[in-house]
Amino acid sequence: MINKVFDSFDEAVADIPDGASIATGCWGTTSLSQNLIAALKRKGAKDLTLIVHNIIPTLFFTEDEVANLPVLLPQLKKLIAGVVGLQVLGAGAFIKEYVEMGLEVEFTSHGTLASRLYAGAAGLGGIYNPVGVGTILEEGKEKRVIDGKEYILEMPIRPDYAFIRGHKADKLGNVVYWGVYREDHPVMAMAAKVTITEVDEIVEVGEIDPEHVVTQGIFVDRIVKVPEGGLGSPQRAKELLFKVAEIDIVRQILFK
Amino acid sequence: MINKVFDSFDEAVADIPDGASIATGCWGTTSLSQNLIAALKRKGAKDLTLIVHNIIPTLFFTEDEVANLPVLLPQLKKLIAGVVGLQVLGAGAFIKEYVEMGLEVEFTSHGTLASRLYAGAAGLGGIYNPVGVGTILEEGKEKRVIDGKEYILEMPIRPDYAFIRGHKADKLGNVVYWGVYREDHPVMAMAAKVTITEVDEIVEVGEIDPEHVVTQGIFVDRIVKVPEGGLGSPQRAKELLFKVAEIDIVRQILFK
Amino acid sequence: MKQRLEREVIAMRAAKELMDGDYVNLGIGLPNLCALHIPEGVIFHSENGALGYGPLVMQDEVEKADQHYVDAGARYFTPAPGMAIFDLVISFAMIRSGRLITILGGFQVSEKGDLANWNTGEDPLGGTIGGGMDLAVGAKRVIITMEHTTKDGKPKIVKRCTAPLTARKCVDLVITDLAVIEVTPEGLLLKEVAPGWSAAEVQALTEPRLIVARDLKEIEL
Amino acid sequence: MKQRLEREVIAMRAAKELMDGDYVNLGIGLPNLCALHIPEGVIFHSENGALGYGPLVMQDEVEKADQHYVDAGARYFTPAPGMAIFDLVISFAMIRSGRLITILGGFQVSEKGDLANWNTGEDPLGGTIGGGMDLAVGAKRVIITMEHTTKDGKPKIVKRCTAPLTARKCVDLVITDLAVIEVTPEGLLLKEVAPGWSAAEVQALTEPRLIVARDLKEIEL
Repeated sequence: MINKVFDSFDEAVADIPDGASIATGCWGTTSLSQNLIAALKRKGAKDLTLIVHNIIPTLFFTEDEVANLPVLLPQLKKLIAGVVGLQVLGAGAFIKEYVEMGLEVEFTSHGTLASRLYAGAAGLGGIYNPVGVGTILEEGKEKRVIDGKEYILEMPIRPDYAFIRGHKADKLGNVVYWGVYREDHPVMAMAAKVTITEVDEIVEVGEIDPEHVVTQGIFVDRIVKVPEGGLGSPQRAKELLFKVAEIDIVRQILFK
Repeated sequence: MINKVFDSFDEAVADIPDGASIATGCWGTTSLSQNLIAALKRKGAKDLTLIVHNIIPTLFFTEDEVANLPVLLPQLKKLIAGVVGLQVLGAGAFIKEYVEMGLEVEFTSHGTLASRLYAGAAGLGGIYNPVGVGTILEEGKEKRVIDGKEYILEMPIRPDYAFIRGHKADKLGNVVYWGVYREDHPVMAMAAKVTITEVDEIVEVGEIDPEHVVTQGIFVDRIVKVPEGGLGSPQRAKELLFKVAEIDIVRQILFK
Repeated sequence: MKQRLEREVIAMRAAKELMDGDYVNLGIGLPNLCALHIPEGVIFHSENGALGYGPLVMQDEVEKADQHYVDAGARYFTPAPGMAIFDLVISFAMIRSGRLITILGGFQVSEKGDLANWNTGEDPLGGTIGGGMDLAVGAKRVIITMEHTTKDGKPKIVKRCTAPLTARKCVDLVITDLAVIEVTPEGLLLKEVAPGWSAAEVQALTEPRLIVARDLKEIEL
Repeated sequence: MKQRLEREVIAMRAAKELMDGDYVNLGIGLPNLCALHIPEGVIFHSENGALGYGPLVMQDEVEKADQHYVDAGARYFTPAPGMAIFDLVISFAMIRSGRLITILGGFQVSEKGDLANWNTGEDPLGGTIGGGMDLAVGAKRVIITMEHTTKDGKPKIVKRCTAPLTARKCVDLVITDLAVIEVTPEGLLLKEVAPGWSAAEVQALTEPRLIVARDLKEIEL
């Protein structure tokens, strides 16, 4: 059996070259692959393209508490995203300085990103997409009327790497998620050339029911265990959740 | 709570009009929705379009033992399929008489059918597909070179009805499968306007783990329980399996 | 100045559009206020992959929050029997295949049902697209809840949207603090007015011409 | 007449192309014979939604057959630890995203690596497309196992396929009862010959010109 289990996050990202494209999940902090993000920051690869549904700054936490996507901003050449920042905080204000220094931002709708990743996984050359017609998303793209309805030609996405946040993986790379860990990770794993997952637990082959596997081992190349109580761990998340609850402004954003 | 549970298969298909399109699974007999097929035959709706990965005659069984897709042939105007018949038995010989009487047959590759159903579910207007270039599948279709590679424009499929063979459904319509029951049923349920499922067991809401649901209730409109020991039941399948094993020619096809 | 409906009341009126068995996705802001008034049997959808979940965790019950259950608006939700968790490919097939009703906020709605609700200005960084465009295009029914006019009194129901569009011809119904207006092929149909308001008074705060329904009535809850 | 390799031996030679950690999809017929010779650690894929399953149920052990576990060729398989069951959208993403090696049968292979293996004639009803075209286009590596000539002695390795195509320029390696031939940008490279056969003898039964490898050797198992 090929060994897919890596002992360190640094090793797992060691071959990511300058200019690589990376897809990963972010919907709140739960679905972040925090250890891989931190390792990629330490490695310092440059001119990266980051493909995410959302990139949102972490409020009130230090980088040691939460390694969120914005820590990678200095390493990015391009960002493909559906949500950049929080509306209540002036949306993308936090990336303005990078945009002024040359960061290219490609906006997408969430559903369009999911479909483009599927197109990448299924080997499609392009898709006629119904979303974005008449909006800024159609700028510079081919449009076409099919059966009386307008569509925009969108291109497949095949990231060089996917970072996926799993709950459990067996040693063959079969992954199950837990709640919002799942997000767009299954299709990112399918579309990417190399998929790296960080998981709460690595289990023996056979411990995951064949009917319950969500991301199959064929799509997973490297597995690293999140250190217990460490960055991105469920224990840490629970602590931070109570810390958030003590800060009024965040409570208002979160619970209203 | 809306009641999605129907007491009879005849009621569940009662509104299928002449001219409707129906997608359903067939890979061997296990994944067939046999009771829905039999009910649709009894109903006798005409000029139907049938969308399947495979349509394969059942060997050595009576219609009472197995209700397979070929029983619907007299009701079809059009067939979209990847495999028509068994190669060892002269492929599509069993439908030749219907073709001569006007049945239109549209061939597809299995993967292309899956992608076209996904396109239907995601509201896409078309997809550029890499499979079929230089083959009979490109005839009459637009081709296009994207990034130096040729693709064929394939159209989405949005069936009027999907028949899906589930293992368990809860009363909200959340479905889990069992082995090859799954096939293309999840994407067919997503793409269809009305989805009808026949299942081994109907369970209470809450009995299926939220992480294990494969087809979500929003995609399922009608649920009917397979009669225990009756057509398409696991008990019946097991009996027939042993009957197959006693017939040499079939054993040779199945086990070689 | 005449009294307009409270935000809570707009939400209550919007919630009346839903019934047992409907699947609904609520946008952030005003639409979310509907959650508390929605009738039993309505099933909630969150873009990030949850259907049929239970009540949101409120401010005074943070001990109930589980970081694995966060909705698309970053609020903690509780699991409920019959809930399903899934990925975004499936989630957006739910949205785009016309099975959901969505209640969204709005900056502007045009007389043709065009919607602008993601960005007030021209700077793309000044707004978030997210799943809103998918909902506007894909939902079976798009209901917009918003104030009838901007803070400085300008109509938000306009002939042509000046803010960047979310989607064209997508809105079915607009519920404001003054009126309930249906988008029809013939134009905007004024169906209900806030108590004490006349059709003419609502028209005065609306840019395009309104068709007044024969059975125009006061908004009822 | 000189002896050609048995089908079983072709299968054994093809199986040598696989190693621990490879994912493989075997076509029906000759390719399936490889299954028994494939080294440990190779993981089997079936188009109808199974990965990493165990041995097929053999003719004399029908009591082991479970109707829920049937592969794409309608053979019963046994579950194995680490197996995964999934739908066809995922199954064909596995195939099309270039992660699988496939061993398929062939009617004809052209000097450019075009493959014809779904239909011998011109009648579409005379063959089955199935997942074969997806495998030929999408797999990381396409290995064809077939007899070197037709029953009446005509070459199956041809300048241009006359049978309906499965896919263009897709074949990487051809393993026949006479030779192992790699498809290269320069043309067909003859790498191995059956014991007792010379390059010239193989060439005589092959339509396009073969490039003879400098280190041409006898097929070894």
